[in-house]
Amino acid sequence: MNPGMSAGLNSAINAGMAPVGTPWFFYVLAGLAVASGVAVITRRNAVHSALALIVTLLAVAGLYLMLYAPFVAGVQIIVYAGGIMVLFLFVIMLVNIDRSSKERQFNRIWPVGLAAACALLALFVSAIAKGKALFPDRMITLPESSNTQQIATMLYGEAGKMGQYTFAFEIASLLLLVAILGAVIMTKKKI
Amino acid sequence: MAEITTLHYLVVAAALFVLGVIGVLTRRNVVIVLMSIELILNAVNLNLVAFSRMWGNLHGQVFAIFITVDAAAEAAVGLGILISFFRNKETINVDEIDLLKW
Amino acid sequence: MPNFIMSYLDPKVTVTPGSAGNQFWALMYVLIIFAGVSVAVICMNWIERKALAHFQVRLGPMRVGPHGLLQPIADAVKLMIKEDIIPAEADQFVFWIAPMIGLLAAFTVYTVIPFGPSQAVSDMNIGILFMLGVSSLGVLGIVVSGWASNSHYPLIGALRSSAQMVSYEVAMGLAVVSAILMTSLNASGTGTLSMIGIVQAQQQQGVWFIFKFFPLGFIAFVIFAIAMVAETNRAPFDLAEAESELTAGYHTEYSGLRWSLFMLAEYAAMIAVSSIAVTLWLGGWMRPFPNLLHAPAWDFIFSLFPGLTFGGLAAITFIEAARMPTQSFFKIQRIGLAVFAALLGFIALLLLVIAVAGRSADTSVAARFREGIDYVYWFVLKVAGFMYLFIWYRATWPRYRFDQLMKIGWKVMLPISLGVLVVTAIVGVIFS
Amino acid sequence: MSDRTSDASNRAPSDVDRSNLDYGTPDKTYLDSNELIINMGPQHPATHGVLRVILKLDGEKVLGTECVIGYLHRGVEKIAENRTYTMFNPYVDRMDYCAAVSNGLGYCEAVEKLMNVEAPARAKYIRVILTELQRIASHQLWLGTHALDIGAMTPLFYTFRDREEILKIFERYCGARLTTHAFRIGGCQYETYAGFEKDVKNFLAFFAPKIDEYEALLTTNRIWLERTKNVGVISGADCIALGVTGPLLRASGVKWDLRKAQPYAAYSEFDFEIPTGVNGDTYDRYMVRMKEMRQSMRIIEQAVSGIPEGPIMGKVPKVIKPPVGEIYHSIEAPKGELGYFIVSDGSTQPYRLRVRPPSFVNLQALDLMVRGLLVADVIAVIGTIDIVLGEVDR
Repeated sequence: MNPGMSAGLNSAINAGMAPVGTPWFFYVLAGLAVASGVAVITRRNAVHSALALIVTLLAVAGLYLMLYAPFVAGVQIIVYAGGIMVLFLFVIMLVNIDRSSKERQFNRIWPVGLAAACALLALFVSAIAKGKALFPDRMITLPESSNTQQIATMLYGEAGKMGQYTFAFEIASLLLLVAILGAVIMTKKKI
Repeated sequence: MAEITTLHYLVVAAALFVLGVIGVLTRRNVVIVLMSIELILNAVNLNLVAFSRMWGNLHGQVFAIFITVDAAAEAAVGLGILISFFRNKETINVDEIDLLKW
Repeated sequence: MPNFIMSYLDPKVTVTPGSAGNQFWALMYVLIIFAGVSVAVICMNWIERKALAHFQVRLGPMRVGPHGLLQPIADAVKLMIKEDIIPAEADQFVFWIAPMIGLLAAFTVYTVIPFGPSQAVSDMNIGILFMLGVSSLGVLGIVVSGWASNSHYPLIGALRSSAQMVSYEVAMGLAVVSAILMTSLNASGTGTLSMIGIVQAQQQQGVWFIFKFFPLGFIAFVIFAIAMVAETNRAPFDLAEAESELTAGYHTEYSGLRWSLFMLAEYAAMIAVSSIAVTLWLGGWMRPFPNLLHAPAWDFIFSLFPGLTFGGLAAITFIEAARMPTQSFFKIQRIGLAVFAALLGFIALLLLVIAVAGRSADTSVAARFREGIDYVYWFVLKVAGFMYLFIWYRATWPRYRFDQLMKIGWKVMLPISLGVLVVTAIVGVIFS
Repeated sequence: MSDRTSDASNRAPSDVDRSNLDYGTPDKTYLDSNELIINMGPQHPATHGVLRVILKLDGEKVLGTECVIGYLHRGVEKIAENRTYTMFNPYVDRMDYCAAVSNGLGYCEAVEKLMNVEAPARAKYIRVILTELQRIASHQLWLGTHALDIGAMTPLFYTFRDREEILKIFERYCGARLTTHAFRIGGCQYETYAGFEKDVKNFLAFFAPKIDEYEALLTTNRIWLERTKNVGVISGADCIALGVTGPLLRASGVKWDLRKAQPYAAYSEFDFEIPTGVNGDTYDRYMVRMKEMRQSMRIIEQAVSGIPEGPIMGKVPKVIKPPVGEIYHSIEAPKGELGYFIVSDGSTQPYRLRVRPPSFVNLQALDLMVRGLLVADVIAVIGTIDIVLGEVDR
């Protein structure tokens, strides 16, 4: 990157140029994420659910941006919203949607499931309430402009040196390969 | 308005996680169950990234990327299973998947 | 004048309004870009119809306004007052929202397109990633519209286009990566994803990436140029809306304003992907030979180009007005064309005045204006070249079949782009 | 409709299993055992009129087709029974309205043969010139629409621009451009206008570079090759079994042209070749038609330079009353063998008139040609068969 450029950026950020309206942005995005999350699990029609999930994903990507994680946000948009959700919509179109949206939507043990989820919620609430003091009041500012480089350094390492996560990264690529093979084998009628 | 702290993000993540769990445990439609799993993974990712900012290093973000990779693999395989299942049984309801073979 | 307006006109500011936190100018840029893209789509509509007509030995629109200049406006009015039909069996909500998704995706991309080093809404440090991601959201609108129409032809069109766009994104992404790789060939060894940073890297290395490591950059560029045609569903890859096969593909059931939103999104997406190509390989806003012909005199000569272009257009329009038939029927048209020519001439004069006034490399507002006009002019000129290519393709080539399209995407483009990426990396390591 | 297809299926080669043409219920999905049924036409931009093709698809793969025809049925054959021979003559123009002159030639020659009269030599030459011009015009129309179906827009406008010149010659000759009614039983109604030869020669000079222009756009175009090579392959044996004639038959390697096989009009006096293909695919059919246009130009050139003087009308009575009997006469129309079977009961009206339209018979091959191909190929194959629905439905 152009040194003058990044210097300008950093100076702009360090000059106390706090991102504007942060609380508002946060509440809007969080509300959007949770509301469309509710829509995901309650819609009868799977396409509506998928659209709601896309909204959730984009809102979460916005939250990542607010957390100074632009690269993760970009990956979220490309992989999740652009890739995985298209796959979901593709499959929804292939399977018979008309019939299943007229049927019963929840399985018979739904009270049990709901109870378990409520128990989980209670656990979360108590954990958050108890551990509240652990968290600092102010969040620190990460260097946004070098975010990608830092992640790359962790994944691939510096010149001539393996990074902290290089091995895990290779394993992940293997995982993807296996997933590709698995998906092909499972969906093909005759191999 | 108060400043947004890590805690705020954790609350959102917890809400998304619980919503995902509810979806997985109660819905019949496999597609929606898979989408609920994506919700859960996103909640986890949000947590990781929030912690990453709290501690001031990027390990959380790297983990979030790994989880995204995992989610892609899971979606591909899950939907592949779904299609081959649908082809054989002509249903996509979880509670009708009750045989180990067909 | 308030400080927040003047501050950005200060030549010392070298960052985009978004990065400088200047919300007023960011808003202004958003409005200018939105209006500009809409106008560009309207112009593109007219030019495509005229150019296509002249390719095909016909005249194209001639009735509405002189040489059909008002035809796009007439079309827009017609589409707006047309009845908005939603099929009875369609999913109303999804049917309603589908065109919006495509349009939003197409327009959001423009927030990171750099028309100049500081002439952009914002300079995201993940700019190119953001662009690819958001432009890939456009496929959602197409898929969902095909499904919501509840009809066979749109469904097939939607399935086709989703498969097509997802496949070509892979080759496109790899080609982009090989260009990004070239940005890291500097002293510090770090590249950039920022759109502005990419152009500045080309400036520093003194070469457009299309000519870097010839022919590697060129191959990557060609891969991108093919993939972007497929990505925008244009001929010869317009299978999603193949009118001879699927009547109109995914927007068969759409009419009126909603249909025009699809068209708007398509043309906006065309301009957006062309902008990516220009930014990555053709030096973005840079004028030809910025390093070789580097002197104030050369700067001045090149800064005359915008004015001369408009002057040329005005001259052509004047000649056309003079060549109009002399019947009284054409009188109004002739006057209209002459007024249009006068308008173009006025713009040309204005641009020339700015170029002359800002010729000294001082820090006056005029110099800043002249610089900005130069940047935007060269950028738009390059994009316009791509737009012409889109029309040319459409006039020349038959349409690919679906399996052939997929074969090309996966078996030809993907291996080549992967190979180019690897070779670029190796060559980059060797030569730096 | 079903009778007709089952008729065709009885004659179809046995390697295609037609017994499974069960179209099921369209509600089901199409993942594995269930197929997608698509109704292509009668209102579809690429079915060349009002052809309706019911496609059974697996994804995009065509499992079977059924043609539903009759949307343009006007009862031409029945009309013939209620008109005198002379009155019926204009009706034949309305069958293949893209090649009206050829239709008229076939009808007039059939009635002449029935009455045992012969048109004078000059009339025959005029007939050959106009019919060959019509063949070029018909192939031009085919080329433009076929290319448009495959996605190339531009050739359509080029061919229509050049077809205009032919129509202008028709217009000057007989006053009509499309449904010309150029010939009469026993010869021609009109003497050639002053400058007819010059016009035709000018056209030949004008048109020769234009064919090269079409070929420059398409013949070596990579996408065109990919879209047409090995698409809609049909063997010569299958063609013969299905009764397919014309360029389709010749593209499959069978050298059969009625102009050579049983010469009519003045064709025996001209020197020309029968272009044939090898593979019987869409590309070969394209090449055969392109070559045919060049051969037609050759014929026209010879005919125009050798046109004899003399009368243009043979010795035909005022009231045409053929003797009792029946006749089958066929000519090589642009689309294939166009036959007229006329049964005469000695009155002024035919007792029964039956037309053997090339488009209708050739359309039978559609199902055989598109099985296993994709939807896009169906369009290409419909285009390459070169149907005119006016002729299919009559």
